[in-house]
Amino acid sequence: MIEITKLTKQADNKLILRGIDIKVSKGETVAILGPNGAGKSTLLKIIAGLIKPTSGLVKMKGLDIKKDGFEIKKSIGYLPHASLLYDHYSPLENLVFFGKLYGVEQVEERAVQLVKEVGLSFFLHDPVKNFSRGMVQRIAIARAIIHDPEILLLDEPHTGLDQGAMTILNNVILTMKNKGTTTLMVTHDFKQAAEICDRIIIIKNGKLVDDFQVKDQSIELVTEKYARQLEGVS
Amino acid sequence: MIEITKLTKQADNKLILRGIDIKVSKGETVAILGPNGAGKSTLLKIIAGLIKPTSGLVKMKGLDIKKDGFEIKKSIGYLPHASLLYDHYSPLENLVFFGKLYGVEQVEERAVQLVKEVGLSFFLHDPVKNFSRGMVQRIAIARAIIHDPEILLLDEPHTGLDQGAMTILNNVILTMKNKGTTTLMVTHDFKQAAEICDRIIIIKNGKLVDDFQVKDQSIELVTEKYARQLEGVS
Amino acid sequence: MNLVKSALLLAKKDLFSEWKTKQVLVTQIIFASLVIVVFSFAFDPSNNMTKAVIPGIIWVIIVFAGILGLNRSIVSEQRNDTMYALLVAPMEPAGIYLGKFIANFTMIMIVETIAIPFLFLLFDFNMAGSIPYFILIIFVGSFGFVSIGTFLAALAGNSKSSEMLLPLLLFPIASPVLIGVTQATRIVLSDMSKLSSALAWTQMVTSYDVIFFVISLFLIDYVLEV
Amino acid sequence: MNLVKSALLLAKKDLFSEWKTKQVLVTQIIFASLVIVVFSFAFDPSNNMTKAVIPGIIWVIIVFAGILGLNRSIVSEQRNDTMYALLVAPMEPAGIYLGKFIANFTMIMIVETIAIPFLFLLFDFNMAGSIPYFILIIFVGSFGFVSIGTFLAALAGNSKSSEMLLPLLLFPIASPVLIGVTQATRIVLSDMSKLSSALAWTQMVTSYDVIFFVISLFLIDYVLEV
Amino acid sequence: MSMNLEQEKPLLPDSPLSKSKSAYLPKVLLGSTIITMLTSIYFIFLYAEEEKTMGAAQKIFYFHVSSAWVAFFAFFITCLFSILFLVKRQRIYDTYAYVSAEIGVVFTIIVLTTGPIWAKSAWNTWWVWEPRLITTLILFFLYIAYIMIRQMDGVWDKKARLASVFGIIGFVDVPIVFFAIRWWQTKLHPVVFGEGSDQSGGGIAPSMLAALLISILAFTILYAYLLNKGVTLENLKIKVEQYKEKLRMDIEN
Ligand code: HEM
Ligand SMILES: Nc1ncnc2c1ncn2[C@@H]1O[C@H](COP(=O)(O)OP(=O)(O)OP(=O)(O)O)[C@@H](O)[C@H]1O
Ligand SMILES: Nc1ncnc2c1ncn2[C@@H]1O[C@H](COP(=O)(O)OP(=O)(O)OP(=O)(O)O)[C@@H](O)[C@H]1O
Ligand SMILES: [Mg+2]
Ligand SMILES: [Mg+2]
Repeated sequence: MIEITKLTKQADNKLILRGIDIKVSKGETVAILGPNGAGKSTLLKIIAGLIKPTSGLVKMKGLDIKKDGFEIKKSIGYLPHASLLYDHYSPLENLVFFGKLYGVEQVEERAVQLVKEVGLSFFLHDPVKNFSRGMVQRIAIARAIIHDPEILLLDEPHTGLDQGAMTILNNVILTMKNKGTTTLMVTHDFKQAAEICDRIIIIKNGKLVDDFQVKDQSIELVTEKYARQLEGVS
Repeated sequence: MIEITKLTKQADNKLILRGIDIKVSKGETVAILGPNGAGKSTLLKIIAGLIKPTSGLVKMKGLDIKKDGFEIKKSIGYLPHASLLYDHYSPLENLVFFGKLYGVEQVEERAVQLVKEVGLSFFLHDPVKNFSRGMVQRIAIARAIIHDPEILLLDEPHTGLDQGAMTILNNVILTMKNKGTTTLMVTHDFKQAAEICDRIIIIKNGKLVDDFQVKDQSIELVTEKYARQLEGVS
Repeated sequence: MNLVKSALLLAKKDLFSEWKTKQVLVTQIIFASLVIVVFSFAFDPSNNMTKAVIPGIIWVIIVFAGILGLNRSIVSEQRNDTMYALLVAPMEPAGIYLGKFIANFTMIMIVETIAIPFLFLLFDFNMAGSIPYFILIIFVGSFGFVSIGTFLAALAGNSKSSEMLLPLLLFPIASPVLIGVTQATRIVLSDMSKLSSALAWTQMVTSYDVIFFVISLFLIDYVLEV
Repeated sequence: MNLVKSALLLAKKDLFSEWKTKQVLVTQIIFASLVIVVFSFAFDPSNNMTKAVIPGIIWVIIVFAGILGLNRSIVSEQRNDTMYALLVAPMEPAGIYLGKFIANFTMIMIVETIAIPFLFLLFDFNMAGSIPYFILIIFVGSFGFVSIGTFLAALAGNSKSSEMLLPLLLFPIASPVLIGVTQATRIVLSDMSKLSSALAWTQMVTSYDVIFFVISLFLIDYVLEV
Repeated sequence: MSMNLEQEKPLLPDSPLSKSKSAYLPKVLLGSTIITMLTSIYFIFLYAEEEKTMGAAQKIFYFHVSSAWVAFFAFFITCLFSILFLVKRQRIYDTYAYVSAEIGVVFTIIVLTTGPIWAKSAWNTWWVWEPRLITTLILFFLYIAYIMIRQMDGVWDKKARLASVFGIIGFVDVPIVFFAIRWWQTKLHPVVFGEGSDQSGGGIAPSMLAALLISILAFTILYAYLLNKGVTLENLKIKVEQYKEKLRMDIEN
């Protein structure tokens, strides 16, 4: 589904990504772990087509992102650090606008339903600007999945969510996984990573240093592997 | 140390806080838990003196925040959701500026040392705007403690930090605790809460619904109490 | 066509949010009036010479009030990085440009219909020329100004202080349009005998408009790349 | 005094970051030059009559270039909510106002020392009046404009679109200052025989300045409350 | 649910003034407005003598000056209540300041329309750039800006606070408008009361003065009536909002 070869990214003279190769097949749920500043967010931005790589190839659904960017964009759902929501609009208005942009049918129903799913139906018509951090994050998640994307890119999606919302989010990811969605999720939370992902990638210093399958949601395995890779790094 | 009585906060007609009473004595480390939109950040903002309560009394070190705000401000270290850093300044410049503002002596040494402690000495002179989320959060923590505050207010300080940085942060909080610093920490991460705090407060819907001591860093107790309070809330 | 559809969607969103708050429009109109007042005490309008500068003032207020709106139309997409949301959506950059252009153009036309009569009133101006030609020229000039301005606002938006950068980019590039329409306006407002010359100016401006509009549609891809 | 110390610290920070990037200053100066050039198109500088508009132009450029800087000085504290950091620090709001005022005033003085000679050069202006008086008037006028402007920028900063709100607030409130100094400038630049009238204007502006500065120091507490 | 209501009552206090005010005040105000208005119309059109040069057009003078006076007074009240608000922080003061400013804007608009109408017949032009006219126009923009601040997004106390600050500093223009014709040498706008800078006060016939005073009185009472009505209306709006929120909260819990 996603095929990345020899990907590098340079900002000024700083190498952020130094040759990354990943293959993710359809339906997989992959967690990306790594210390701060490793380049995880940058990798996600490149896959989402937001920034261009310095060199290397990114293919999705068999299409090259450079050439068929437009086709690919339709099937990507992207949730970065920022919320990507219009502050003065209500959740409903936000979701309807983005839904229409992606050509979703029966947007209104879908939007109302999504807001309900993330547990904010009560705030359906309030402007987003008054929301608390967790509430914003919930709507941001709804925005990312409004068009039922085939590929889901989540950058620390659990940020600011309370326990209830985390469960909701995990359920959403699992439901989508059952529908065949491929998910890449950056996170620092090993527990969540072990719980919902079948595979874990560790990035350090712009390089892929580990790549393994998780069995039985075992958090110990993750912690151990991570610790082994990051030895000596603060 | 901190004494809050009958605190309420109203935004337009929405009651965010509905009568909160808390007493925190010197040297305590208190975690504030609660679902999204419960009013935790608002409470912290009021204690920091950033917004005025609609009614109620906030006393710190025996002084009323309304009257002696200036005195109190000196001893508060506040870390909100935003980083409060100047984007185009380097960590060093940021810390030196804020250090001087608080009248810290030998600012430069202290700043350099703090940056080292949070593990970013390598980026001492790079502008903050190019930092990744976790790196920014590390500097933001350093900023909040530059003047060795007696009262530390942290709003989800673990956001975006990797495992190494979390350990650093926890150590910092524990060291400061040994020096007699009082800490209030909002978080959604029960594990961290149980690990470093001696007392836990649960806020729901603008009201204080539970307040108990943690023993032996038992995360189970926290989870159980939280679940009991939040029953039926998404 | 998909391009036009998504552009209209975007324009609708902008105009709808403006419709709800009316903030930008009201500000632009008041700003235009205030500029008129500031000019009135900087340059004594009872002096007959200043009548001659009315065409100039018309375009100065369109430019200054316009810049406010142009800048806002891009800056408003930066809060919470919503511009990224548009970029990762299946929408061509040209669609974003077109959408923003439509919204900005609609707004500036509204500002003009209110500010220009007000100006005429305050400066006690007696129309000696032709109103339809005048409207045509205003339309052509605004089109050019807004199409260049939207493009440059997107470019300036990459800077942290875009509201400062935008005028620096916009004045030099839009000056052919502005000089042309000021000349044409002067003629149709006072001296219809030189109408042919006004038409020549209008033609010149129109072709500049078209060229710029097309170039913008092509180059916007590079501007909006992150 | 603590107030002054923290104000100086803040001003130093602003001026230092400006020193590193020179962004705002350069923009202001280029902007001022562009306005001058635009005016030289609008009013034919070889025409002798246009000499009369020079005092007006001087103040128009100070106002428009100044607004850019005023707005930025407050908006720059909003990214990452650094304004909150200042507010939770042991620093009185009056200190923030004073610090911002000092930084803004320094910058506008620099802009003026560059832009005004440039204007005189372009318009081939021969000073007939008194330079010391002229400098005094520029100083008094800028002081008033910046002190009012800094205060209102802080006020407008509460709005999402402060760069639009600021001129709406600033023009009307600053207009007595602007009218006064324009009149005074006109006199000292051309007709020294009416010096006493110029001094009366200057006096009027000075008292307005002082009143406003003091009022601002008191009221800023209410403005900067979150 | 009912317990909830009990608890929240002290937090949403009823506006003190709306209750304590007796219900007959608006009626009295309305009645006296009508009476004084009719009297002033009688005085203006039948009692006062006609001006020699301008004739009937001069009748507009009474409306012109009265509404200018009311506008000034309204802005004075705004300033006063703004100060009160900043000191006491009670919503009712803010409501008064706001409503008064709105009324002031309306009367400024009346001045700005009667003026040019009169000017067209007296000076043969709609508008001239002359100190009083400029300062009046600026006064108008000042209070438009005041209203713009109220339209900002945010919670009411923030908006009220900022608007109050602006209401206080905005008031400086009012004396300037008043003294404009007395300080500057004006070519056109007449000075009637007091000394002008180049002409002494023009003076006025006693019958005209009587008519003027009565129409000023009428306009002032009208202002009081409007203020009262406006504040009542605003208070109702606030109440409705509060009940809505209460309802919402009851549903929520
Ligand atoms: C064109 C717009 C005009 C505006 C904006 C305007 C504005 C004002 C204002 C604000 C006042 C109240 C000042 C006060 O109470 O002292 C005033 C008073 C007055 N206006 Fe006008 N005016 C205009 C035109 C005229 C014209 C055309 C005339 C007559 C030729 C006129 C005659 C007067 C007189 C006699 C007074 C009372 C003078 C005094 O206060 O001593 N105004 N005007
Ligand atoms: N525009 C830029 N110029 C220079 N360096 C940059 C730029 N953008 C990012 N970087 C650097 O690239 C590195 C990787 O950043 P990135 O945001 O991808 O980290 P991350 O893995 O997401 O970290 P975190 O877990 O803290 O979010 C960082 O060291 C950062 O300083
Ligand atoms: N200016 C405002 N106007 C209206 N409502 C507001 C405003 N600010 C905050 N709120 C509301 O107050 C409630 C509490 O917000 P707060 O930010 O304190 O929540 P929180 O407990 O920190 O939540 P989170 O865990 O998601 O950060 C939210 O429901 C929010 O919508
Ligand atoms: Mg990241
Ligand atoms: Mg919060």
